[in-house]
Amino acid sequence: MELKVALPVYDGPLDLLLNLIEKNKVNIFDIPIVTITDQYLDYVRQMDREDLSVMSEFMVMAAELIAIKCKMLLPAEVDEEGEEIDPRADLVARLLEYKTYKYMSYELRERMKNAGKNLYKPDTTPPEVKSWRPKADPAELIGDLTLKKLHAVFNSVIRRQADRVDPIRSSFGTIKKEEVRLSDRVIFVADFAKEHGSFSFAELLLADNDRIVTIVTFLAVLELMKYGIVEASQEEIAGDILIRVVEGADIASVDLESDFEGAS
Amino acid sequence: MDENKLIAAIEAMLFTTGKAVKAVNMAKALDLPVSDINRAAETLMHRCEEEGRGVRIIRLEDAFQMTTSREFYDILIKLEIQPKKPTLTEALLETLSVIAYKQPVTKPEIERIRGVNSDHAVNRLIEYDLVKELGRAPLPGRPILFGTTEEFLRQFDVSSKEDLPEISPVKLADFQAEAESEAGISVDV
Amino acid sequence: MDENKLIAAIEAMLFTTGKAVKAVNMAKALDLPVSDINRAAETLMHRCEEEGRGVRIIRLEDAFQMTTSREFYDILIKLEIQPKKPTLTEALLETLSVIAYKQPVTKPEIERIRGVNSDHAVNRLIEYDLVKELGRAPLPGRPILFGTTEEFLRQFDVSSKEDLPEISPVKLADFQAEAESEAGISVDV
Repeated sequence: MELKVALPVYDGPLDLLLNLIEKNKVNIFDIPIVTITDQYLDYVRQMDREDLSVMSEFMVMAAELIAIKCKMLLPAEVDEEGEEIDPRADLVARLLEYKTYKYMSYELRERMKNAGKNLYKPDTTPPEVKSWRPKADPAELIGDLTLKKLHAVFNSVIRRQADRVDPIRSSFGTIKKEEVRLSDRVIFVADFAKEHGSFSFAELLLADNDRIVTIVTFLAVLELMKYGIVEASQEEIAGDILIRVVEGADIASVDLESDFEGAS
Repeated sequence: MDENKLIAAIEAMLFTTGKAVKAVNMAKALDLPVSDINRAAETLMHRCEEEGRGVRIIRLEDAFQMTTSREFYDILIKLEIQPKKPTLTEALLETLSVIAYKQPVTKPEIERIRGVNSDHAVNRLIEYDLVKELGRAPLPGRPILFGTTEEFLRQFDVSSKEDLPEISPVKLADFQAEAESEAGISVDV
Repeated sequence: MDENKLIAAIEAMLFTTGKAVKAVNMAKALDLPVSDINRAAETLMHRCEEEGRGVRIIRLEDAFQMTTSREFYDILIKLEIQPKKPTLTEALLETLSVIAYKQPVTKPEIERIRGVNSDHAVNRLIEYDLVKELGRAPLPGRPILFGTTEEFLRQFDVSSKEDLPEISPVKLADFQAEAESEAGISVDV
């Protein structure tokens, strides 16, 4: 039976390297690359090979170490100012950066120990305070809603109703397939976005609204989000969706016509 | 443990639980006689009152509780309402548009048009003083008729009032006829 | 409103909600400038410390919260108050430290610094409410930017992101010695 030795566990290749450097008590700015590389490879050889993703991270670093070792054997390269380039420089910089954060994490842990002694209190706001509702200010509520907009909303509601219970159409044997193309809606939304910059989903639908158009328009907004042209946010569940053109996004950069050809 | 520290410990216990805590339980936690707890809690109670702090200590049988000083209720309400500012959601806007253009209109009619239950939306619009009850429809069950308020009209341009259907006796009669014929339709469906 | 009453009002709000309350929200509730709130809250903060009360006021960015005084922790847990404390592994702490000091930071950047895949660590930190998404970086692929939460400030005794413990060379040396002794122990085990 093979004797299993419990290997110390490291958080990654950088963690292992730092430990080797500390164990060998060598200067991080002058790493004896041959010794450290050998020890590193030793460790990796003993590692459990089952977790390939972890293993591969250690292997990448092994390759880097071997590359540095080779470069050390060659005549030194020089930079524009004629200074010799130390092949270890990048690795040293990475190790130092990693070390800094690692050590700060110890400091954070200390703080956590202390802060953990703070105890808080559950919210005990009385129910009558919680349920109190403010008197709404109609002026604020109406905001920039105009009668025209209200009428548009009404028309869309009526149209939706007609779609739902259309006594004439429902007596037909077949229902005509509505042609709402995603590409058309993407272009429509993109144009709307170009013109308005920031708008709500409801505004987008005011002009023209039935169920299929709503769904496809929503898909169009998702497409434009995917392209990073617009971003959307929703303050509350079932609230209106606010859509903004992403700063610096170039609508013209997306080949809308060809990308959405046939996608409907 | 000196008196001041004992009082502070009680304060910490009453704060973090937020509930009534039995003196005997505090005594156990502090390993002190109950009489010490009672005395210190009373001192804390008086201190909160004398110094006019935002919190008070109340005694409930053999327990103590930290509570908010009553005088700050109004402020708490103002703090609480900030996140839930009333707004016209899409559902409210839709309902408002149906009421505005179909008034006088009954709730079943609103729901028939919107296709969804509109109790909540109608109640909210009434609360917001945008919609009011106009009376009852001469229909079975005498359902309530809803219409828009003066406040609603004030908020829009007054001159645009003509754009909205007027609530006139003629209109009400029309509505009745309409409702009856609709009732006929709904039987067909 | 005189100063004492203002302080009491703030005390009442912080006590009742038990949560971190933004100075700007308290200002709105009291109809006072934010600077007044900040000043009064600071006064309350000092008063709690000087008088050695059982409660303390902490600052979390632009909010204040009431908490117990740490010295009573041992007594309070005897009252069967279970503080919820996630245990953070080295990997999580390391990731958290990168995010805290580098925020806003993308996952590829975290992974570059740590040299390992950090999906799991970041997800776990989000689950613990210590890290949150801040938005997206204007980079190819629009990667998500991560930063710390209010809960992070609370759990690590930091009053703002700018107030994190400084990275000082002296400390680094101390930690190095510590790390070496820790490494020694782990080898023995």
